[in-house]
Amino acid sequence: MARYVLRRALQSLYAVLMLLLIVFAMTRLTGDPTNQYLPLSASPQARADFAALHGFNDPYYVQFIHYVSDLAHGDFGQSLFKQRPAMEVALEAFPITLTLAFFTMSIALVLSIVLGSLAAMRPNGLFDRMISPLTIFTASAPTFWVALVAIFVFAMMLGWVPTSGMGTPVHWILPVCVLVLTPLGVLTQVVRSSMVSSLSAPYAKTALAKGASDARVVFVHALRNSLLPLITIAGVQATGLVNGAVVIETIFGFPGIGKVMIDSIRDRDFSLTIACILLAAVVVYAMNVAIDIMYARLDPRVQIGGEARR
Amino acid sequence: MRQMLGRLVHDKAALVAALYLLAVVVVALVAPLIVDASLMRSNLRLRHLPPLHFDHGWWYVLGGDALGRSMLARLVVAARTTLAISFATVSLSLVIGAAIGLVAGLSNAWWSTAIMRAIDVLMSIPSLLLAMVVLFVIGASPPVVVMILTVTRIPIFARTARGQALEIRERPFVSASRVMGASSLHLLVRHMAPLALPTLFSVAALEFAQVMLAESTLTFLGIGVQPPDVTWGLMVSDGQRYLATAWWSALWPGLVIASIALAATILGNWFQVANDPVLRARSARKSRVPAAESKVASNA
Amino acid sequence: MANRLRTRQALGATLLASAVVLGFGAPALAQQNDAITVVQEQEPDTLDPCELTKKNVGMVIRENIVETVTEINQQTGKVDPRLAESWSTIDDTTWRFKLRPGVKFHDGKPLNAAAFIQAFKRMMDPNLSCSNRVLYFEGMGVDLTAVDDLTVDVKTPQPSPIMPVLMSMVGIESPATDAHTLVRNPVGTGPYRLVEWASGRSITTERNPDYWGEKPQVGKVTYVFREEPAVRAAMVANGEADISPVIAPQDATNKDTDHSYLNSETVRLRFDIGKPPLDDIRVREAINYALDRQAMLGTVFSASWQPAKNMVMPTINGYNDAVPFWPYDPDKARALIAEARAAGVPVDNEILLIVNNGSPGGTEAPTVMIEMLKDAGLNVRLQILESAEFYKFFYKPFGDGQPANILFESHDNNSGDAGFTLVGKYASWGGTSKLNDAEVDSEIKRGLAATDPERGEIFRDVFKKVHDMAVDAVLYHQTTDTRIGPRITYTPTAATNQELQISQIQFK
Amino acid sequence: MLSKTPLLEIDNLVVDFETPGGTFNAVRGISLCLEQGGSHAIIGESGSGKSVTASAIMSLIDSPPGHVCGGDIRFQGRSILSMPRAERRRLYGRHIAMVFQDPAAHLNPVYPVGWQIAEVCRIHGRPAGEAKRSAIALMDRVGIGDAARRYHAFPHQFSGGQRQRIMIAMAMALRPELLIADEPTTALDVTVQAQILELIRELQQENGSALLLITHDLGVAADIARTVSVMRRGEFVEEGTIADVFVAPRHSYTQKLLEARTSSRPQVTTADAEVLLEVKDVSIDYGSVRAVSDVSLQLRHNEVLCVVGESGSGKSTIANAILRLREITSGSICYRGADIHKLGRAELDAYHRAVQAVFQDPFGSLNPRMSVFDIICEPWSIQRSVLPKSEWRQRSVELMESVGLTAGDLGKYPSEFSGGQRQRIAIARALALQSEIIVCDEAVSALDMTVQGQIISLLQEIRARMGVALLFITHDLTLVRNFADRVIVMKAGEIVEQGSTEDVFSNPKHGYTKMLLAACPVPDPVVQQERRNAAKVASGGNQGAHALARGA
Repeated sequence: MARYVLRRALQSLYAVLMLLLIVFAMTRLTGDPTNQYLPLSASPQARADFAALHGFNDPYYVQFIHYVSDLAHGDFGQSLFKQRPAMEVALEAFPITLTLAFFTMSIALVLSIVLGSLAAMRPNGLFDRMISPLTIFTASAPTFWVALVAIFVFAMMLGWVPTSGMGTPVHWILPVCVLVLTPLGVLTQVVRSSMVSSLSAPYAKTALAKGASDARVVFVHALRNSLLPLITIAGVQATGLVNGAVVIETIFGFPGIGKVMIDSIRDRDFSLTIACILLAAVVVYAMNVAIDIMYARLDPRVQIGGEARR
Repeated sequence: MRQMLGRLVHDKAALVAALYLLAVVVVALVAPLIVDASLMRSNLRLRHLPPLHFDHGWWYVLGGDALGRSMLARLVVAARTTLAISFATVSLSLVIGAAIGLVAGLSNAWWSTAIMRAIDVLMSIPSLLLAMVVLFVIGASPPVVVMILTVTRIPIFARTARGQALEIRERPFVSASRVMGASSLHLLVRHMAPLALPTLFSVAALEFAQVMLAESTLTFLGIGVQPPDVTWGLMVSDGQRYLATAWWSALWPGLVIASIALAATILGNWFQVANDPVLRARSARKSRVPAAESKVASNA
Repeated sequence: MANRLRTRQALGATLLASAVVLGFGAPALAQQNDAITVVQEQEPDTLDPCELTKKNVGMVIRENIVETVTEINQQTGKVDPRLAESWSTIDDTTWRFKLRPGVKFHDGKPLNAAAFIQAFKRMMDPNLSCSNRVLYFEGMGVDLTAVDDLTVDVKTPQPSPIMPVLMSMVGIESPATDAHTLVRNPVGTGPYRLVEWASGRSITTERNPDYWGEKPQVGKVTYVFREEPAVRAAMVANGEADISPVIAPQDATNKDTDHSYLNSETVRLRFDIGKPPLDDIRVREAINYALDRQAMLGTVFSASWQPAKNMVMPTINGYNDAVPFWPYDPDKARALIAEARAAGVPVDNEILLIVNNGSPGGTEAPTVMIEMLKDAGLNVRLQILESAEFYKFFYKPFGDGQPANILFESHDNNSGDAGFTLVGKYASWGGTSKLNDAEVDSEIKRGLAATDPERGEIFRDVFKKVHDMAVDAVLYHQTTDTRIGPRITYTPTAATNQELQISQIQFK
Repeated sequence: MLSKTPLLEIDNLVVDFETPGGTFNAVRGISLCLEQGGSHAIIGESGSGKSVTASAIMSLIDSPPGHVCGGDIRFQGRSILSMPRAERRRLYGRHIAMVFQDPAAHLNPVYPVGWQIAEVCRIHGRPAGEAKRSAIALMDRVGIGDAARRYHAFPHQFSGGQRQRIMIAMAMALRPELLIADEPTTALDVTVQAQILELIRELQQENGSALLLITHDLGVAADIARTVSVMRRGEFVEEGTIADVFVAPRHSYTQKLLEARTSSRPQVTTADAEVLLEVKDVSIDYGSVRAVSDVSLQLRHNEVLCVVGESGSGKSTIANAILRLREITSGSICYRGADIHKLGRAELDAYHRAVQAVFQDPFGSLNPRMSVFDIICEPWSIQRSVLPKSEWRQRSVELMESVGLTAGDLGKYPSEFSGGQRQRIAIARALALQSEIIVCDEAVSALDMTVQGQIISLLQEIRARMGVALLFITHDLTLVRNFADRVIVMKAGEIVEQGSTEDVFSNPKHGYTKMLLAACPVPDPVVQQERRNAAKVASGGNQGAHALARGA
């Protein structure tokens, strides 16, 4: 297992380098940040000084070499806008997004398993017919719109929860609920359809032939098999949460990585953008490894990295 | 084709979804004929006209927007751009992604793995950020939005297509074809693509909705489609500012997006089931072809 | 088994981390009696005193934590004393400032001439890239010398009649402040001192018990940041915050809590005067006639905005009230365009209307304006740009390939003097000026060197001149909507755009 | 004795399936009575309704679309169909147990096998510890070696035979009064089949259970059952004791079933014909595993050469190597003297034209999205020079007719055909290029017995008419007796015996060949009894069978 993780880490290193090159190229394409940082009346001399100070007038490849060599020394560069080390800013923001994502995914997983299983027990039954359109609907409403409506209704009209911010656990209710809708909808669909096929799989018949109860067939035999497609899609959804988090964090004033990233792009704060994306990528790759390992734990037929577990 | 239509008529939900989508497409196509140019002009007197009143003609039945333009007329006109963007995005990413995935799936060579790793890298960049960067550089216009959304959607199709290809290439008829001396191109065109397409199409149906959402989120973040072009996403994004004063300005386009997504998803699910004899047999009260009967009724 | 244990530990650690993120170090929802919460648009990037003219920074520290040498009185437009008790001219190029005695920084160090000079030098350090330096003092060659412990002489190579005004931009921080980096923990002399900056969440300040002036009512201030205007408005309505200095006009629906004030900003359409068809005065006049400034008020722009005729507020020295408003006359606009077309002006050339995203009026205002311009017979296309791209059109050097454009811009002058505005907007060397007119240039130069009342006369002439040349379409003086919660009273002024003096807030 | 309640009574059972084409009557009023300790077989081909009957007893019919709409099923006098669900659940697993056809699919892939065996005991109230102990004991009993350790292994870590042993252990865990075995040996090799049948018989006797066997294989029925019902299209056409039915079948369908394999072989002499294909010392590795080692064989013009072996013997690997679907590790394969791995572009095309294939899976070997016409024409669309497009239509009609289908079938799609018909289409496609060699890789294994006979006859006819050579790969030795000219027997990647069909069948030299011949059950209870005893001796009794099972 340890060897496998190590090998995956090395593979990811190549991917991260490739990513770095792409992101670096993209950020440089967005243009010179000088105007963003210097005010209207700054003299051409001040502009040139600023560009020279931060190396923006070097050719791109020189900038890249500088960047990578700094990186090799563990220096992710300085955030221009925040005037602090970029990685420090990114690391500060990251736990918030991770927590947001953790709660969102946990709730989405638990609820989707319950709802999806119930819907799958009686395909085309009343519950199934209700839950499917509902989940598709929740998954297809624009997040920002749902967020604002939710603030309007639950915070302003009903006053149940605060409008925004992240002071107390109560503050997390609304953002998590809004963010959960998309993965919940998608995952419920996944659980439902894989559950339907698991329930009609031969091993479910074997279980029935053993005299197992319906609940046992659903929650012991079918569920474990349905978890496999679920965690695959859940992984994709979790990756996509960063997108949702950008919107949610902007609206609810959560100082998470999504907001930092988007602000950094707006501010042409290159080092910060790259630090954030690298951090996000590392987490995505780590999650992929975790999912592979989890997959192998859930499905004994799967061998991680081609080596047998036993 | 007739068989598919027959199956469609059997599934009421899918039929309604298909008819709804068809209606929307027709409306989008004839939009220039039915929407008078004057309806698209600002009319500040009718600013935020409440909906469900007929005082200003039935075009204003859904109310007026912040410039007093008919919500209904704008929805109709926006249908054209929105559907065009979504359709172009989905079909482009379908074609490109499927091509990449199928080719990568056909071969075991190192470059096949390399392509898929590159796709993984692409997938690990949050798509919104990718979109932002590019849209900042080039500026937002429908073709650019299509381009960037296409890039972010390609991995899904490539992965699906590759998975399909890996499965299909092991089937005996592919071996039979190889035994006849078939080239890779022949295998790709005659066997892989036709068999992978139904799955890809149903993924495309689901993606259709996601693209509309992504487009509206871009607009919300201020980098999507710009006026005078109008999309439902733009309307939601414009309208959300007036949530407290004119709730309808974001509600209608939001509902349209969600309902299209719902219809596309239903149709996508149906398409997948209708094309897979096994799934078809499983899904209760749906059609099974006669030859499958013996399989179900016996020991398979 | 070992694996399972590890999994459990990992899970435990995650939950613990979540608990930390969730629960602790959080400001309580309920307010203390003398504590208030201020909700702002954007979190400041730094709290360095030398950046206090940046809006985000200034809103928190200016006159709260860090005090300036002088202060502009928003009622009278005059310069009031703050840390300097008085000032006078010694000769043409020297001003003498006398500092207030007995003032102490939050760290206990005394305010004196040395501290003033050190703070000023720190601000002028090119390695710090303070916006104050770049914005107001770059290239002026200001030289400070201590006369005695509380007296400082300020010398400039050229006469600088507005030095007391400029000194309202200069904050004085403790001499212990790090000279090499921008700081996040400013130490000043103000009525409040920084307690905590929980990055990304909030900034907390509390009353300075040793303040030299009057003791303010508010004991503790929490600043939080929400980008969505609707959310800011909702927070005050919900009692989660006491004041939101800026809310969106469409959210300003409650007369009891929402106040609008002229924020010293003026908006105009800047014409790309060198490129056809905008090089023709008939076309420029036509645009001015084509815009229905009245109709846009209360619809796409806030109803409290005021039609403008100069690029500065009426309270600014140099404002020319004799300049006429451009009337809405679509027929005349069409006639002028037709005339220009007949004279061979390429009026059908496409003109871009360039708007910064997030500028007031959203996408709706430019949409309406384009309709009006199209009615007049012009071919205008909207281009909404995100800031960095917008600046490429806004600032010099303008790229060669830029197409003919009209740029929707907003300009802020709360200095009391029109000099900045005229240089920036109309002088050939102005950073955002498209005009290159020798006569206007020399007039501006003459005005800058003059003192009142001659200075005001010259500036008024320039405003008249650029109006007659239809250099631009000046549109409105902007207002800002502020939502003030029911617990407190506060009267916003033009300065509220730049600063929020907590000591001016009172409990009901 | 007459007053005693029978263990299982099926009384005029009717099961219908709803389809868009109308109601499909899967079971049409069958009745059956099984005494305590009895053993009964239901014989029938695909679609006859025999498995539906078993499912009905176990309440496993998918509903919808299927439902029992008449008759009754009584167990020990109590109606199963009208029992409350909870009560029924207490019956299943404890009093009635079932062994399914495909153990790979019917074992839950994600749980250890021991856990799954113990689950039966736990469901029916045994404490967990006891359940585990008895599961290990059961695994040991059914011949899974090292049971305590393999308790924790997962289904995929066992061979097909072992998986079926586990299924049987699961079924017999609580010593049920009735064991239903639905095609318990269909997917297994003949030697393994013999062992499994032996195991079922032993356990049945140990526990005194009654056995209801569902099978399509008359030999299996003859081996294990005392009474039999022959089922066709949802009805019993003939019932009685095995001895009566098999020795003196009254119904024509039963007679047809019994005759299915007794077609006669036309005498063709090929011993001195030209050698088309020569495989010389070929070895093939899968990773580090040697699948085929040093195999040599020759295929002559118009010859039928059968390669027989059980799963894992390397027979299909050889076929794939000949078809150039798999690379060889060493040795050479020559077509008319030329090494097929050293052919130029044109020669390679010629080789592709000369060698065609028919694969096992009739559902997989035709692209479901192509019409039959497109499928038949595919060879010509790949090998453009063979036939001008204008003649495709006419030629495809000829081909269809030559395999017993009609021109009208050309417009249809594969899903509209039965398995046998699909194999005919595959054969027609293989004939399209007028090949010299057709490689049939288990081409009839997936078909019903009567259909197998038809396809073999068709191949014989084609061979006679068109002069092709057939390389026929199969695991079923009895199948080739009246068909092959020469037989090659493979085991574990090596050829253990080869020779003319007569020699191999009448005078097998290698022990393995003898075992293969003995293991294959014949539909004659008396003969089968003798063969079984002989096989026991040949393999060294029960221990030998267990040892084999471990290796399988």
